[in-house]
Order: sequence, then structure tokens, then C-alpha cells
Amino acid sequence: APGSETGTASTATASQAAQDAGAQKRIAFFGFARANAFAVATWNGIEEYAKANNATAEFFDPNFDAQTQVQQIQDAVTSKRFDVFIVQANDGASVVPALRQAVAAGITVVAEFTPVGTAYDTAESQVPGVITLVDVPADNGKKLGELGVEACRSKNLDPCKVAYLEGMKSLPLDNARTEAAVKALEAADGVELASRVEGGYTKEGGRKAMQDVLQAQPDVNVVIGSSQAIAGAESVVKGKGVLLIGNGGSRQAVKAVQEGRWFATYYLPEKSAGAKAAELGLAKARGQQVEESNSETLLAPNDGKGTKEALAGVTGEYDE
Amino acid sequence: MTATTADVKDVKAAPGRSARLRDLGIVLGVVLIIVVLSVSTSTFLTTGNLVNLLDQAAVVGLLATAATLVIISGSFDLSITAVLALSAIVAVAVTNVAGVGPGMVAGVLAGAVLGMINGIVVVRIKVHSFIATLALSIIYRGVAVILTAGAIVYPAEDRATAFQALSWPTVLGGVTAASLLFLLVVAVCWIVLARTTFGRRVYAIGGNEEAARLSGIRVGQIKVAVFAISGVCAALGGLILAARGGSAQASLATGMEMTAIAAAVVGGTSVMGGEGAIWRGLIGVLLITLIGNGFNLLGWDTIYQQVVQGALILGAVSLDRLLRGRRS
Amino acid sequence: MTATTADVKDVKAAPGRSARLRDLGIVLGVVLIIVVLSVSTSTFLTTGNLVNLLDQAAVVGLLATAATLVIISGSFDLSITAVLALSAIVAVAVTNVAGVGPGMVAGVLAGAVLGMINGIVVVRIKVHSFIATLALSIIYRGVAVILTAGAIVYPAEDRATAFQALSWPTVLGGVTAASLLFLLVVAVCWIVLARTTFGRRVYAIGGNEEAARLSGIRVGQIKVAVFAISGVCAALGGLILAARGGSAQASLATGMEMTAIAAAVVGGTSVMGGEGAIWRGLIGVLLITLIGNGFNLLGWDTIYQQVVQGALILGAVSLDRLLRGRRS
Amino acid sequence: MRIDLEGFGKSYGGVPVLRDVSFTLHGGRVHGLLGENGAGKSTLLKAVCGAVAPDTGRILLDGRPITVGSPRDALRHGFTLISQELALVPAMTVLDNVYLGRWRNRLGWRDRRADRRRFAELTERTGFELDPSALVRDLPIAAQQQVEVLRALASGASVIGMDEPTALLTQNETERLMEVIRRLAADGAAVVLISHFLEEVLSVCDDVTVLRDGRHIRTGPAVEQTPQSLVGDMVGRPVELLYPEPRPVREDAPVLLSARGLRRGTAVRDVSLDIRAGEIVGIAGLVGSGRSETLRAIFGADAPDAGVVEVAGQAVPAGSPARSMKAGLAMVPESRKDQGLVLGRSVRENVALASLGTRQRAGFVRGGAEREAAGAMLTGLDVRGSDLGGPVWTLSGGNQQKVLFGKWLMDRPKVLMVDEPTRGVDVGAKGQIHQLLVELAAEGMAVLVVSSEVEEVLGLAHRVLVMRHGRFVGEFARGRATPEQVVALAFADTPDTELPEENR
Ligand SMILES: Nc1ncnc2c1ncn2[C@@H]1O[C@H](COP(=O)(O)OP(=O)(O)OP(=O)(O)O)[C@@H](O)[C@H]1O
Ligand SMILES: Nc1ncnc2c1ncn2[C@@H]1O[C@H](COP(=O)(O)OP(=O)(O)OP(=O)(O)O)[C@@H](O)[C@H]1O
Ligand SMILES: O[C@@H]1[C@H](O)[C@H](O)CO[C@H]1O
Ligand SMILES: [Mg+2]
Ligand SMILES: [Mg+2]
Repeated sequence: APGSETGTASTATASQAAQDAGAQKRIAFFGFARANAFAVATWNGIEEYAKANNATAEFFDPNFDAQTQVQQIQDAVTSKRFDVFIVQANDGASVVPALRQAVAAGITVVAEFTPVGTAYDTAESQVPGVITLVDVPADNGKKLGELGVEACRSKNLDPCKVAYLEGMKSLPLDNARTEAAVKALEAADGVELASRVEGGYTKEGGRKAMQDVLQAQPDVNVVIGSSQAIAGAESVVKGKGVLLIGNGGSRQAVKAVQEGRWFATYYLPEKSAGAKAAELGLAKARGQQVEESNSETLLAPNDGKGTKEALAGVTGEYDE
Repeated sequence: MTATTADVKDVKAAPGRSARLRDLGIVLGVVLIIVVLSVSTSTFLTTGNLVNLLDQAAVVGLLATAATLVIISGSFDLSITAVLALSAIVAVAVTNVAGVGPGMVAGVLAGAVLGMINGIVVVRIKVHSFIATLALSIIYRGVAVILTAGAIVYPAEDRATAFQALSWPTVLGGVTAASLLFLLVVAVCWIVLARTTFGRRVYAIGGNEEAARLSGIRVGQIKVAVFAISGVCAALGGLILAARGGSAQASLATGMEMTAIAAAVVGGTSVMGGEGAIWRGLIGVLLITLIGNGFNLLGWDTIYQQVVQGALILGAVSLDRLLRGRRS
Repeated sequence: MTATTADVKDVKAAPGRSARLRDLGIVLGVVLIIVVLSVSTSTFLTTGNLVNLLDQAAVVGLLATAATLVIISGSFDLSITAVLALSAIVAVAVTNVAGVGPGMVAGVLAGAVLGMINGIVVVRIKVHSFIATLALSIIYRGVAVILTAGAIVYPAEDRATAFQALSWPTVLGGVTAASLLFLLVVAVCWIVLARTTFGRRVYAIGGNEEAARLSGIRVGQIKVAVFAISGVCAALGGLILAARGGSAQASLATGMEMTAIAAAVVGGTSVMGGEGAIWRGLIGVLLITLIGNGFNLLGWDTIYQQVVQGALILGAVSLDRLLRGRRS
Repeated sequence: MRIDLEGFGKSYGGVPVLRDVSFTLHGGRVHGLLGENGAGKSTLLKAVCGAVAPDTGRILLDGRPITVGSPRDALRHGFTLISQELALVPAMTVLDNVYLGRWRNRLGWRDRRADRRRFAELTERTGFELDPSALVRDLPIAAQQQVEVLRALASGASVIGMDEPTALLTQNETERLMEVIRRLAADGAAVVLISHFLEEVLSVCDDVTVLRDGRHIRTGPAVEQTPQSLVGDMVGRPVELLYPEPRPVREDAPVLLSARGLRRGTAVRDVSLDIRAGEIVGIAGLVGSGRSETLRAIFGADAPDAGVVEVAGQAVPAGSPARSMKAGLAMVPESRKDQGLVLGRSVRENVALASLGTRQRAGFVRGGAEREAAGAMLTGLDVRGSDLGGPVWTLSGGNQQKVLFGKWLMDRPKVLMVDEPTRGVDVGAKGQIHQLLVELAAEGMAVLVVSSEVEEVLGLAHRVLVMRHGRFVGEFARGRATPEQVVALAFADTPDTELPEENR
């Protein structure tokens, strides 16, 4: 069966890697899209780290398309031009076979941000040989839920009405996150999940969703959603005393928390994460031992729960 | 000679009125949904919600207007959202150099120019508009990525507030400036299409391009003009989105062109060209916006949203079809 | 003035042959790209890469085959990727209950049934296929979300390996089973369209539905059959994707329908219906896959990728257009 | 005004269809342009009016060369064309079509009222009665033809090309058009008239030009010509111009087609008829009298509201052309472009389309058999022009008509209904089609002919039914009626007391 040859291939690579440790390495970065500030932040981290560490890097742009990304990974294996792959998967399940090919070809693979495979509740590597540096969606959701509860408590609201703006209903990753968030919210006493609507990943989507939520639930207390959606929602709830919680660590989100406009945001230093992924990949490619499974929250203050205190002195690492 | 006349007369017994009424099948569908929502929620028929609805409809509405116009002329414009994104980026860039006013003008001009490029490629190279505008939209998005290096671009701090003027509520009951702009553009396009000879030419070209050409209509020029108008509508949509977000980026409004085209067609504009109306595109937008709005207000489990959404669209279109009756 | 005119004509080549050759403009474009890639990279013309190319083309290729068939019949099918996703989910579900074999069969049947539903709605309610299949695709995706509760579904542990059989390389030089399936389906559709009475009827309906009907062709039945075949092609694409990923989900292949339709049209199949060929769809897929592949192999700065991609598509289609000449 | 056409040449795919054609038109005169199907008449007229680009050729207007690169250019010089294949916008009204692209406007605003006024004057002048607000696609094809004529007149052009404008008109409309043409010429215009009705040409034209195989054969005054001499020039040999005599129907011939109480809307009000094996029945009537609708209802192209159809004693299920065909019915529809041909497909595919089932093995088309059968049919009908593999739209109008006709003879039906079977077909080929219809009847087929050419109906049929307001109002046995009598009956303006109220 495919994948069984992985073991031999990676030992062969290890010895070869040991040989040319210190030689220049080439990194391929498979990001969400070139037109995505988040992915560009990851890219900037990777590129900077590579420059400083005798390596080159290239950005493959699938423009958000999962299948295109698979092809790019396959073709990059074929082209034999790379030693390290950093994969920010548009769809964690689709890229698995291509990553198996890459591992088999002796390429060091780092899964960045999106878990690669079909389990969204673990940072464990789901593809043998792939190093992870991921944001575990279930943990992410749980922390969003916990932040929601904290928000309620901060104002002693009881009952406390929370609206959750989901990402996209058709994406399993989003659903795993939503499920965990909802669980955390419902577990808390006095917290009521008053509304669940699709908010998506654009200001436009968030704005629209917020307008409708307010019509149905004029007395909503807390709103949670992607940082983009929350930015869109903000203009709608201005002056209504609603507590906002974003999911994402953009400069704008961090600043909003610091200025007290938002209650909190789930913060990950994405540029640093890019650099860390490059570090992990290059180290392994140069024959060093590295930790196989890593959660991105390790890089963040307060495990990613970006409240005002936790984010003191932090600036976000990308714009949105 | 009278016999022929009689034939004509007795056969054509007053079809006008009933045909008009039957044309309104889709309107009936929308009215039905409005009634249901008004009865089943206390929130639907509030000024606040109606103002929201209009605001939500503004950008898709502009794009649907563009789509309707182009489809009536017998073409497709799949590049509208790429034009939207690129124009918004141009507007931000020029705002930073020369101020908000010039920035807005530059955005609109960019839309017009990109639209004209679409038109010229379709007319000159005679590539079918479907594929030409698809390829061009890839190019436009690519240019947008190059211009912004994939990042989000913002107007300078001191111009940010003025740049967002389109997103402000106005004295007219809190209706946003964006909504007013949208209504204005729709009114202009509607009148142009329904009342001017330019509008007639557009219908003629969409209905039978060869007949139009043989009658001395400058088919090429009209088509380029139609694509240019489409580009301007898209650019205005881009200005609104950029004003709302206070920024622009290459991926702005990705995929929204299909919603816009769907709205145009749902409203009853024929994909074959030569038939349809701006108000039909509006009805389509209203229908789609209403369904989303209603779902959110009703608080139904969102897991059923898509199924219900699809079914309502299909239902409304079928109703329209049944009332209008078939033609051989 | 007498002699000169006559001479001009006699010089021209025989019509039949040159017309055929002119039809191959798009092929020329593809061949050009292949030559450039072979010369400028050492990796393009390797077995490994060609095997990959074929594998990459398999799913879009199946969808483009479906799109070509439906477009030739004068309709559009925007639901192919929704059908793909839903069929894949059905395949996984049935695999878990009854085994891999029944699962695969169920997936294909699901595709056929969904396709027939498309066809029946188009034929019976007479809603234009563009909007009917768009609405139905929203419904299908919605059903997929409901069936999976929005999560990823997998075949049970002990059936997982067998379920992935389609993604395995075969003895034929490592070409994957998926690639072979794709080639087989294409061959069958090609022959059916080009050689059977069914194919003839499909062309006739796409070219002039009324004339076809008056010639005794059962237009409704043929249309339903065409949509059913489209559904089967989509389902097979779904089985391949599910096999590769070892799982299925509601968002599978989102947006790929536009790539497939673009491929069909880029290849030279007329969106107006009644003209085109399966091989044209293939050429379109090849062109689009090649451009991506070439870019990935050459290692150009990907920031220019979209611009170049769009330009190459436009270029190839223009070449085709220029060589084929226009038709009044 | 004098228009010299010099050295017009055009070829398609290397095959010349016009070879160095030169002659002169004069203002104030009507110029007939004659030739067999495919001779190049339409191509020449289109080239002159900017609709196609000729390979060679130039136009001198009063001695000065003018450039005509597009229809728009042509219009600017006062040239306009009524094209053979109607070029109208189906989804627009009659008014919009008549003034297509030349609508009255004030600063760009459409002035519909002014156009309506102009339209009223125009119909006054021509006597064509058309509802200006009717959609063109709802009109029968003859009325559409009138719209084309009105459009040409509305352009105010001084050089008007008319490509078979009367092919679809009934006798009295044709006469009206001839008056209009004479008046145009009297007002100084140069009119070019293409027609296959030689009498008509001789009656209205001052000069005639004959083309053969794309070559100019002769130009001269019409008075020096007779139908026989013209045909000789066109075909290159003398041709018989008489209708063939149908063989008498046998006493014991069974009824093959029987319709009882057919009704459909207001177009077909109560139609019953019987046709026996070997019998040719003709239907005459005015435009819109319901002849085509009757045929369509019998064939199942439209589902009738009431009534039954039987073929050879077997009831035919209503509303399905496929089932009607199975029962042995065939119908050649009146509009080859909309209802008849798949223009983008090859000649062979089109001829084979209605009989695919008879040349297949396990669903596969038997290519050899098809090529042979199609080839034989097309040779028999004398279809000329392009190879069988070329798209049918590249054929000349008359040759397209023959393809359409051939399609329905590939499977011998029991009952053949033909709607305007010789529309646009040249004299020679028309004779062949007439001969064919008579032979088919002699072999036992039942034939129903609808034609706007009263002579054709009278010349072919054993029995002629006259239709008015969706009903048969009279019947003439062969040889018992003159064209004038038929037309009088079709016209008779008796108050129709049975008309239901709502249709008044
Ligand atoms: N676009 C085209 N492509 C190829 N061949 C063409 C094209 N247009 C016309 N032809 C050919 O040119 C020849 C002349 O056609 P044309 O239409 O001028 O004939 P015509 O004299 O008007 O005949 P008819 O009396 O049947 O109308 C025909 O053989 C026809 O097949
Ligand atoms: N001048 C006209 N304007 C509008 N509608 C007309 C006119 N004449 C006829 N009709 C329509 O035509 C239908 C009957 O026409 P049909 O085609 O059966 O007539 P026909 O006798 O075959 O005439 P034609 O010679 O035009 O084919 C009627 O239903 C009516 O709608
Ligand atoms: O909010 C984040 C990002 O901003 C990114 O665009 C994708 O994943 C989301 O969770
Ligand atoms: Mg002709
Ligand atoms: Mg008729």
C-alpha cells in the first residue's frame, strides 16, 4: 500500500541530509493564497528566517483552491527543486496523499496552521514523517468559548446572551471549531447561546450577520466570530455595549483589544509561526532532531487567549 | 384586405394586460416571502431591518445590475468582482497620493477602463464573453495581487474617515450613503435601458446580433459601452466595500459574481439575451437577500439553511415560469 | 477585370482539409506550451511528471467531460461539484454499512439520480438549466452538510485501504487507477457522442431544440439522460477525490465547476450548444493543467502566475478563434 | 442615378460562388435577379449591401467609386437589403423591428409616439396590416416577412435589394408588394428583386439579370424575355414549366389520414378532414388563416384543445411528434430556420435526423449506410453547393429547403404534410419536387399540401380546401376552380356569426 515505503525513504534522506547539513536549502511554502494577508504574514516569517539561515523560499499560490494546492505540491515534488515544504493547507484532508509523496521523496514537510489529515482535535501528526505546527481547531474553539464566558463574567451578566458567528457551514474544520466553542459556552452557568449564524471570513459577511443578529436579538451581550467578521460587526454594534471577541491576531484585532473596543481576540503571532515552521523544517532537513508535534499556541502569550492584559505590548503581525 | 385585418385583430385579443400580470410571477414569490416574514417575526418589518436589508443588498445589487445589463446585451461578464477588487485598490492608492475625491474618481475610471478592455477583447478577438471575461478576471486579480503584494491596503490615517463616507448613514432615516448610491445607479440604468435608443440597441443586439448589424447598429461600440457600464457598476461596488472595511485587498468579493448573475437570472432575465429588465435583477437580489435575512431573523438551525435557500430560489423561479407559461 | 478575379479563387486550397486543420487551433496552442516546457525544464518530460499530470487532470477531466456533454446539449450544469460531494459522501456512508463495492456502486447511482433530478427539473418546470442547477447545487450541498453534520466522514478502519483503491498506481507505468478510469470514461463519452444515434440527438437538441422535437426526437428524455451522465461523471470524480483523501466532506471540490466549464469552453465547445466535442474539453483541461504544472516546475515567481495564466488562456483561445475564422 | 457593379467575386473555402459579375442598375427601374438555387444571387446582393465582404468587386455610384465595408456604410449610401433568411429580433415588437436602430429620439430618448405615427403612414402606403405592438416571435412567418419589407422601406433607401420577399406571401400580399415596388421605382429608387416566380419578375421588372454558377449570363430589358427564355438562361437547357398531372385516386383507396373536430385556441376552430391513400389535398388561405396551425395540430407539434387524429384507422396520441411519426405521419414545417434545420450541423446529419432509427446497429449510427442514403436523397433532389460534411447554413436558401424536404422522405411516411414545400426553390427544382409529390401519392401516400401559391395548390392537388378563420369554408375538386375563385373565397368578408364573444 502507498506510504509503506516512507520509513526507508526518510532514513535515506536523514543520512543524505546529515551529509549536506549546512548547505543551502530550498523551502517551498504552500499558503492559502497570495491575496490573503494572513498567509502573506506566514510567508514573511518564512522568508526572513530562510534568508538569515542560508536558505531560499518560494510561495506557491493556489488562490484558496484545495485541488490546485494538491497539484502544486505534487509538481513541487516532481521538480526536485525543494528540500523543505511548509504547507498551510486549504483543506487538510485533500493534501494528505501529496504530502505522503513528498515525504517519500525525502522532502521535509511541516504542516503549518491547518492540521493535515481529518482529525481537528489534536496537534499530533496524522501523516507519518510530517512535522506539525498547527492551530488545533477544537482548542481554538474551546478557548473562544472560554473567552466568551470570561466576557460574561467580566460584566457579571446573568443571563448572558452570546451570539456565535460561525465560519463556513460547509467546512469541517469550521464545524469542529464551532462545536468546541458551543460546548464551552453551554457548559457555563448563566451563559446562553442566543444565536448561531454564518459570519464567514470577510468584514462584509460579519456586518451582514451582525445586522440580522441584532434584529432578532437586540439585547445580545457578547459576539464571537472570525476577526474579520468581528471587524465588520463592530460598526454595527457601535455604542451598544456589546462585548466583541475575535478569532485572529491581526494588527487591527490586537489594537482593538488594547483600546478596549473588543473584549479579546484569539491571538497567534502568525509571522513568528512562519519563522518557527521554517526553523523546524530546516533543522530537520539539516539532520537535527526536532519535536514532531507542535501547537501554534506555544508561541502565543496566554495560550492564545488574547485579553487586554495578555496582549499588553504585543503588536499583531499582519493586517486585515 | 379586411379579412387579414380581422384575423390579426380577433386572434390578438387583449393579451397586453394579462401578459403584464403574468410577468410578475417572481414578484409574487418575493411578496409571499415578505408576508410570511412580516407575520412570523416581530423584527422583520422594522425600519432598522429594512435599512439593513437595503444596505446588505447594495453591493450585490450593483453587481446584479451590471450582470443584467450585460446579459440582456447577449454577453456574460464574469470579471465584475475582479474589476471591483482592482478598482477599490486603485481608489485606495490614488487616495493616498491625491486625496479621497480623486481616489473615488480614479476607482470609477479604473472600472470603466477595465470594462472597456473586456468589451474590446470580446468585440475584436471575438472570443466568447464567457471565456474572455473569465480569463481577464484571472488577470485582473493577478494584477491586484501584484499591486498590493497580497497585502491589505489602507488609505492614510488622515484620510481614512473621509474615505469611509459611503458607509455612513444619511439623514434619510439612517439609510446609508451606499444604499442611496445603489438606488441612484439602478434608477439610471433602468431608465437608460427602458427609455433611450441606446437601451433599445442593447436589447436588439442581445436579441439578434446579426439583425442589429444589418440594420446599421454599431454592435461593437454598444457592446464596449455595455461592458464599460458594467465595469463602472462593479467599481462602485468596490468603493462601497472599501469604504465599509476602510481598506481594500485583492480577494475582495471573490465568488460574488455568481450570486449577482444568479440574481439577474432568478429575476427572470433570459440567459439567451435580448430579454429582461433591471427591475428583474433587483427582484432577484431582493429574493436572495431576503432568504438570508429571514433565516437569521427566524433563528432556525443553520444546518438547514442551504437546503431551504435552494428550494426557495427554485420555488420562486418555478412559480414565475408557470405563471408566464411556456413558449414553444 | 475578368481574369484576375477567377485566378484568385482557383489558387485557394481544397476546402475540406483546411477547414479540419483550422479546427485544431487550440491543439496548436497546447502543443506550443508542451514544446516550451519540454525544452525549458528537465523535469517536464519525465514519466513521473506525466503520470502526475494525468492524475491531476483526472477529476477536472471527468467534470469537463460532463460539462462538455451538457453544453453541447444546449444546457449548463452548475451542480456537478455538489453532485460530486454528495455522491462521495453517499459512497462513504454505504461503504460503512455494506462494504466498499456496494459503496462505490451507491456513489455512482447517487450521481445518476441527482443528475436525473437536474434533468427532470429542467425539462418539466422549464426553468433554465443555469438557474435550476445552481439552485439544486445549493440544495445538494445543504443535504451533504445535513448528512455529515458538517464533519468529515471516513470509511471504517478495516475498509479504508480498499476504499482508496482508485488512488493507487497500477502496473501500467505507475499510472493511477483514477487516471485509467478517467481515460475510460472519456473514451466512452467520446464514442457515444460522436458515433451513436444518441449522440446525434444530443447535438441536434443543442443546435435547434424545436427542429429536433419536430424531427421526432424525445427531447425531454435525451436531456434527462444527458444530465444523468453528467451526474455519473461527477460521482466518479467524487469517488476519486474521496479515495485520494480517504474521506469525504460537504465542501469537496467547491468552485471546480467553473474550472470544468472553462475547460470545456476553452477547448472550443460553443456555449450556445450544438457544437463541440469531448476531445475539446480534454484539450481545455490539458491546457489549464499544463499551465499550472509548467508554472510549478519552472519556479517563476508565483506573484505573476495569475496574470500569465489568464493571458495564456486568452492567447490560446484567441489563436483558436483566429484560425477558425468567424461565422456570420 | 446609376449604380455600376464591377467585377464582383467571392469564394468560400476555395470554391468560387461569384465569378467576376458586372452589370448596371438604374434609379427608377426595377431590376430582376434570377438564377438557380445556389447561383450566387443572395451572395451578390449581400456583397453589394455590405453584409458580406466580397473578394473582389467595386461599386460606382454615378461614376464615383464608393466603399461599402459594412451594412452601416451601405445604409449611409442609401443601400438596403431585405435578406432571404429573415433577420429580425424575435423578442422585440413589430414597431421596434421596423425602425431597428433608427428609432426616433429626442436627445437619445426614445420617442415611441413619433415612430407609431411613422408606422401608421407606412402601413397606409403598403396596405400591410400589422399590429405594431405584437412581438415578432408571435407572428406567423409570412407576417415576419412583411416586417422585413416595412423595415427596408422605412430606411428610406434609394437602392433596395429584395431577396425573395414574396416567397411567403399570398397572392394578394404579393400584389400589394408589387405595387409598392412600382411606386418606389416611380419615386426614383433602384430596386433589385430576387424571385423564383418568373411571371412576377416579368410583370414588375424593367431589366433582368441572370446568374448561373456564379457567372453573369445576361442583362437586358425584361420585355424581351419570356419565362421559357429565362429558364433556358438559368439552367442552360430548356425546361418544362407545367404541373405534373396527379394520378386519379383509386375508388377503393383507404383513408390514411382522418382528423375530426380539431381545435386549438383561436387559430384552429373546427377542422375535420379525410385523405385517402394516393390523394393529394391542398389547403389554401390567407396569411394567418390557420393552415400551419392545422398541420401542427395534426402532427402533434402543438397539442390540440380537442379533436382526434387517426392514421390508417389507428388513433394517434395527441401532442407528440415522436408518436405521430411512429404512426406514419410526417410534416415538413414552414420555417426551415426555426423549426426545420439544425443550421450548425452538417447537411448529412440534418437529412438523417428524422430517420436515425432506421440506420443504426445497437445504437451506433451506420455511417456507410447513412452516407449512401443521404447522398442518394440529396442527389435526387439536386442539392448543390457544399459537401455533405459542411454545416447546412452554408447552403443557399433553396438548397436548404431541399435538405429539409429530403429529411422527411428518408423514411417513407404513410401521410406526408408539407407546409410551403417549395419556398425559395428554383423553377427547375420546384418541378422536381412537384413531380416527386405526385409520384409519392401514386405509390399510395396521402399528401397534404399547404402553400401560399394558389397555383401550386391548384396545380398539384386532387382537392383544394379553402381555410378562413381557422375553418374550412369551401372545397374545390381538381380543375373546378380558378385562382381568383379561391382567393375570393379565402377573403369573403361575411360576418362570422359563430365567432365567440371574447374574440371580437
Ligand atoms: N458562408 C458560406 N460558406 C460557404 N458557402 C457558402 C456560404 N454562403 C453561401 N455559400 C454558397 O454559395 C453558393 C451561392 O449561395 P447563394 O445563397 O448566393 O445562392 P442563391 O443564388 O441566393 O440561391 P437560392 O436561390 O437558393 O437562394 C451556394 O453554393 C452556397 O452553398
Ligand atoms: N398579421 C398577424 N399578426 C399577428 N398574428 C397573426 C397574424 N396573422 C396570423 N397571426 C397568428 O397566426 C396564427 C395562425 O397562423 P398560421 O401560421 O396557422 O397561419 P397560416 O395560414 O399558415 O399562415 P402563414 O402563411 O403565415 O403560415 C394565429 O394563431 C395568429 O396568432
Ligand atoms: O482568522 C483566521 C485567519 O485570519 C485566516 O485567514 C484563516 O483562518 C482563520 O482562523
Ligand atoms: Mg438566396
Ligand atoms: Mg403557414
